[in-house]
Amino acid sequence: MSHYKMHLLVCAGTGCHSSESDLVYEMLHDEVERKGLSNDVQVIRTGCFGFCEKGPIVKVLPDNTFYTEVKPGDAQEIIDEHVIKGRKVERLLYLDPETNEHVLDSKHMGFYKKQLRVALRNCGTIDPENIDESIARDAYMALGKVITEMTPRETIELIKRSGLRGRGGAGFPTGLKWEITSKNHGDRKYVVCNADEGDPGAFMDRSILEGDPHSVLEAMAICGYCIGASEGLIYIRAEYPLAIRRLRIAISQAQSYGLLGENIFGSDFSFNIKLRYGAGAFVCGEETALIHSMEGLRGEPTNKPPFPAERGYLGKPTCVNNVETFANIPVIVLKGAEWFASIGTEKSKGTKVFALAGKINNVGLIEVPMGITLREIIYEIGGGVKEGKKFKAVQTGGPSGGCLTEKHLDTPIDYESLMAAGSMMGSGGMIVLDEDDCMVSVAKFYLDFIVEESCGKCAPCRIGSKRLYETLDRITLGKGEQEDIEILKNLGMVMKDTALCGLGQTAPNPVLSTLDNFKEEYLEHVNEKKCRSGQCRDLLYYVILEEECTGCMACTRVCPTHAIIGERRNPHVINQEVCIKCGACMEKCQFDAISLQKDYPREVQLTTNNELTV
Amino acid sequence: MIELTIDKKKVRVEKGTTILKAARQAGIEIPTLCHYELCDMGIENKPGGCRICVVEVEGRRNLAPSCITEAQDGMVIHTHSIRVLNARKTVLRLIISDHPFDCLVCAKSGHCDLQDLAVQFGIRSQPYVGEQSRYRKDTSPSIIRDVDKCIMCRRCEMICNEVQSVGALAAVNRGFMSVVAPAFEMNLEDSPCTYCGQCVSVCPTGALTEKDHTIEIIRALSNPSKTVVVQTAPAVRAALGEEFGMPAGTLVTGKMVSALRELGFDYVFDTDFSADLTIMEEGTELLQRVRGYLEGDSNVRLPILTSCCPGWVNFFEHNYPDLLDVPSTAKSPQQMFGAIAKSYFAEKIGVKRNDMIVVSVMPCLAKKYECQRDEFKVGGNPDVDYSISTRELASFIKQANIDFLELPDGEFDDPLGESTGAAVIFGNTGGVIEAACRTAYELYTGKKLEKVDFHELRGMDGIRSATIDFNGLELNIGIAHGLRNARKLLDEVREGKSKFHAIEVMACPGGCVGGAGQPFNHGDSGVLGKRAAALYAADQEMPIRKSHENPSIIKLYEEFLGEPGSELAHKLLHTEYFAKSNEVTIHLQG
Amino acid sequence: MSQKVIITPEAFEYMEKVTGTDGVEVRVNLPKEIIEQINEICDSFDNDPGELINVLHEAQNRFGYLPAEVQDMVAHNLHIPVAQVYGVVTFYSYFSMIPKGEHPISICVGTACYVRGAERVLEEFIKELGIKVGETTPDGRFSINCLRCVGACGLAPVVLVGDKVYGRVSPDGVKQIIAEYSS
Amino acid sequence: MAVIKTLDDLKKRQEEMKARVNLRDKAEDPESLVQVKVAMATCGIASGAKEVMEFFVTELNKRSIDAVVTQTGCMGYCFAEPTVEITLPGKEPIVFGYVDVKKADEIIERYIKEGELVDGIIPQNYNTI
Repeated sequence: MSHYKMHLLVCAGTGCHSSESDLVYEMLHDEVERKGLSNDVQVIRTGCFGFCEKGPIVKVLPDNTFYTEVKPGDAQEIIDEHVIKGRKVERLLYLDPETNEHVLDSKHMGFYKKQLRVALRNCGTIDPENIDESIARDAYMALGKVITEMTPRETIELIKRSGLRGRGGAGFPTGLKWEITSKNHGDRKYVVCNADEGDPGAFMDRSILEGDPHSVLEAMAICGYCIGASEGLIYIRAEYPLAIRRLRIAISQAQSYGLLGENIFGSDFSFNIKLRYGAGAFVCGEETALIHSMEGLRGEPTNKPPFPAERGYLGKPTCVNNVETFANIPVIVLKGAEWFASIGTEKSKGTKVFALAGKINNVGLIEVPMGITLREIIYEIGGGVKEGKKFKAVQTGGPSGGCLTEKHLDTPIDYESLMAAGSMMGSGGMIVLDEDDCMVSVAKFYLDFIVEESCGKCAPCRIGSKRLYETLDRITLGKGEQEDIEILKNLGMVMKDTALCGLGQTAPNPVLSTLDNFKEEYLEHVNEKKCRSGQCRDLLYYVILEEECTGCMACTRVCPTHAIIGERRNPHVINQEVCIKCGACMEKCQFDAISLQKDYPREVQLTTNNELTV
Repeated sequence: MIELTIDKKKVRVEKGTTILKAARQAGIEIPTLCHYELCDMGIENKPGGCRICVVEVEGRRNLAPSCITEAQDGMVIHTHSIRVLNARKTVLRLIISDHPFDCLVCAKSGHCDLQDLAVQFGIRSQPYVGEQSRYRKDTSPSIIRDVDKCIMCRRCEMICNEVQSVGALAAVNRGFMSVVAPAFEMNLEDSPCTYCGQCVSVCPTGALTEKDHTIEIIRALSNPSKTVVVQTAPAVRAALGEEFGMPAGTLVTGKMVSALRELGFDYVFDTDFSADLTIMEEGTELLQRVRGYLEGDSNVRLPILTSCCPGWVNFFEHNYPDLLDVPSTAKSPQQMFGAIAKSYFAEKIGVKRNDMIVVSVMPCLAKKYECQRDEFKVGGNPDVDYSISTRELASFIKQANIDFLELPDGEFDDPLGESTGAAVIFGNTGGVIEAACRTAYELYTGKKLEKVDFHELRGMDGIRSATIDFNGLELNIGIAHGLRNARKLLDEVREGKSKFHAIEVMACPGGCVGGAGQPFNHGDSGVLGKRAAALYAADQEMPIRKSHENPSIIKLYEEFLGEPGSELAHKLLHTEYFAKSNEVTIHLQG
Repeated sequence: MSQKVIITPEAFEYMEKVTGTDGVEVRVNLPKEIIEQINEICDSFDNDPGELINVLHEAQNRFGYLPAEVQDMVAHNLHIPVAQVYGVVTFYSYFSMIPKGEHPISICVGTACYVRGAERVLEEFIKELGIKVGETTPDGRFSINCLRCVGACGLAPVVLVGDKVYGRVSPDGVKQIIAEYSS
Repeated sequence: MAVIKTLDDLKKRQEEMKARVNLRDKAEDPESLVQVKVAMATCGIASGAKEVMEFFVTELNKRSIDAVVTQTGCMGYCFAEPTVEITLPGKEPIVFGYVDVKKADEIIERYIKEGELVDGIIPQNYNTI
């Protein structure tokens, strides 16, 4: 077998896939063949590199050249220049937004410098559709070690010692969960992988499944070995066709190698994995709802206890873990609990994958050690706020989370600190907001999501989230009243206290946390009818600039509500009480005398009234 | 046993007890809304959805729903702290904010659990205004669905699926628009609904109510050209008093008769009379089939199934269209009564069929549908014109400002008012088959039955069986109440594995005493037992306790029908069944 | 593997007699080939009611949507009440009882797309096509749907037409996208 | 495809497959490895750089030296082609000129293995890209 001198890794994650990375792959592949380089150059489709902002990505190894926004047409140049002549195609290199210089390799990109890839260790490095590449990168070694050298008890102890906590949201210690499930009796037990990543703006689970499916399959088998289950189920969103395809391939390859199936590694242990599909319900991320969905029912949560560890799928003890949690398991087994526990903070060990999005330069998937500060994430990895705007807040944890503001920039991020700040880890979505974002509107956006995704089983969530949304809507429309703030607070607290499941209990978080951190914005909306970001269109005011207005009367004629008053050749005034903000006057004015302002023009209003009464 | 503290009181309870029940043991009644329980029947609804019953458990992050949270040893619980009260009131206000404000004109006003809670919590203002969920109103012959008033307690869904296995109702949609409805939100009439009405009897609000026919009866009574005849079902007399504040299990037969007379009915008769008639026909059919079977006639279908319960009839028409020849062809007592009243009796008093209005007072909502079935009409004129429930009668009596409690005991009119003890137990599960056994025994053996009470056929277990010795002939009797139980026996019949010769089925748990037209039991299953006991007591006190000894029945055969099972009897007292599931058609309304 | 069958309105004119596994005869307003396909799907999941969601996925893949008659047949085969099937279909947003347009347009309204202006893009599509979210144009060519995060957050706001992804869509670009498909 | 029945089976399989990805493993942390850059512009290829590169790749692997062999563009020493830049971990890069297979062997044995300087070093005043 000849040694490839060069590897071209083409990202085939959903993000890059959406921008024709498949075609890029084919063109590169064809070009390599045409130039007779097939023995020297290997072109591989891999999972996500995380740097989705600038996809499609092509990475050249071993020199770590990082090409961004590669078009199918660029393939020839890459082969001719870089592969054959050894000259990097400069125009495709990542352009550092700060220095405005092309970065020669990924090692020098700020985006990667602070990252530590554990769960994502193989994403973007291997061909996820080829089990051999996974095996070469230690896949199933941990399973083999556990089965041949360790007892279930020892393995559970190892996971417990590592300090790994559930990456799906609440952060329950994984080892403890396994221990409880292993101790509960049942003629059958199940391992369930929760891949129902419904948090809008989070896509780490999908990236892991697309980029490194075997790490999850292996971990599920390890879990099965520990708790005494021989069947695993992956509950995955039907909206992830690529991940589903790769999982199917991975499962069948693992089966044909005997790494899944009967008597794995010649032992008594057998383990099989099946896929179950979600069908578009956020609430199914909640484990009891997920289990009901897998049973063919409406995905409505039920009270805990009993926990799934006691009575889960088909009434049997069931261990539900999320994708990212599972992806950590094999490394912990191979590198040891102590290695893992050395990363992170006192109570939050290891790394966490975040999906960085919103008003940030480097949108993408990042994996960082717990305890990193928000500042490092936003300014060093994320490359700062887009268009040099002012940072306002980061919404973490999606609809269940809250926002972190400037004052939290230097707080080390872990489960506890996020909770303390009124947010939560959630699944790891991180949406960066800048000065143009209205925090009331952001809260409204999340509540809109909750209203749509509430299952409707319990009254506080079914009706409460609707009322929260309506109250926020009133405020953004300028119809808010002082009592509304109290209503939001009380409703929010009661929902937290009384809702049936995690979704409902955390649903008011976006409201409560923005109220906490940006109360003045709420008050401005309510009292001054002002939205400082200008995002609430109903709180913008058409105002005629006295010095520009020629008094041509053109605007008065187009105004459908006769809101514009004024004599010919004298500056006109808009009566804000009557104005419906259609914008017709602004469109008509030839003198740019009409502007949109954020402040309610009280003075103007007064004079208008006076004039009216005269 | 575990010990916990609730509102500073120490309580010792069995492990596994919920906080709600532990509190009850301590004499603390935590308010509930979606929770519903008939513990004797093993019926319980506790989705934990309404969150009214939340309590504060020390050391717990959020409030705990007491109806589904198990009490733990050493728990310290507060059921009325400020935090709890605020949460309860807020949640209650939220529920009310998505509920129509038409309490004054709501059919459920005065019996509404939500209204009661609003009163209990002194809700005087409604700060949460916003959109209310709106749905199409659906009227069927028996049940009206006004699901704007649905609070998603899921009791109806539980009853319809878990208890009755009818599956007409399910939770549909998601979130704010979620509601309990038939498939495709089609009309109940087009669904597999059996009109058993159990959903109505458990609905805490006015979302599910019976179709009220009181006004038609008032019209009939005020029409001088009509002769209005009323019949009252056995179970009504054991429950009507509850609506006037009398304890459950008070038998008010006499007062009921007086009230009906005061309301202006021309003849006050008794469905018990036609119950006796049913036994004559059904008992004869039973013996015929058993004899045929013993003689080796392969065309004979056994077991024979009782057919007096219209919810049950609807159920097998929907679900067992392949078994339509199994049930007895005998009509139900209500319909037998109508058929006899509008033929034999009308002739007797010289009133034309069309000038006679037959009203029934029933513990049942399916009867409203039954009396409208085409096969029970002659030239478009129904044998029974209107059927009202026990609740409707009570309301009618109140509207007519009759002081029910002070009424003297009246007597039923003759001849359709005479009945036996066998008839009055029709109201209980097992009662029909017991009555049939009393008669069939004597008819089959020719001997006098000494032990009239068949205790082996009584009780509240969902499925019961007994073997009755007919002087050497061992008859296997099966009894089911609640349609899920019936389904189990029917599946055995379909598979040819049934060991029974005769099976009695009642759709409602407890039989007619637990019928959907009875006063609401609000989850007190003791009520059903007391009503049943009252009917057995009434049987004891009757001078005649076997249907075939009813003098008016004997006279009816002599004067009019001839023999049980005669041609005329067949024409008037027997019916046929129609398959309902063989056409899956969907009528969607825009 | 049978091919994809489109259930047209005319399909409902048929009436077929089918015998279920319980030996009960049912008549359904669907032609035989569609009934056979539904039976095949249900059989492939052993008519197990626990597989209801997988069965519905498969049926929707095959027929494009889940008309009442299909749900009825599925309920019959799995021996569960059709109300329960309908309850499941209406619970999950992935299932639809309305046929999608020839070119289904999906607008991502996930958070990343939202903060980058997906709402305005959606409004523009609604305005241009004159239909609401979840509806199909009368000529059956387009339908509008919202979805939450396709994971292409780097391209936000994202619009999908069929499988094709359009990234960084601005309200002004909407007309052009529609024009690509209206010939 | 052979079924994996034991942990050793798996390890064997991994050994077989390692070659497929070892380049990627190495690229993750090139600073800790020996880095060999062969100038592979037209001038280099013409003077036999391809064979030299081939030699480095196979021989380093054979001799169990963890190294990354990459190609680079013209280093500007066309007169001395083929040129090769060697970076030992923690050391400054050194460029060798007129490298043929024989020379390459010497570089591996003496400089890379032992750290001894070998003839043919070109003084550097350039930056590679």
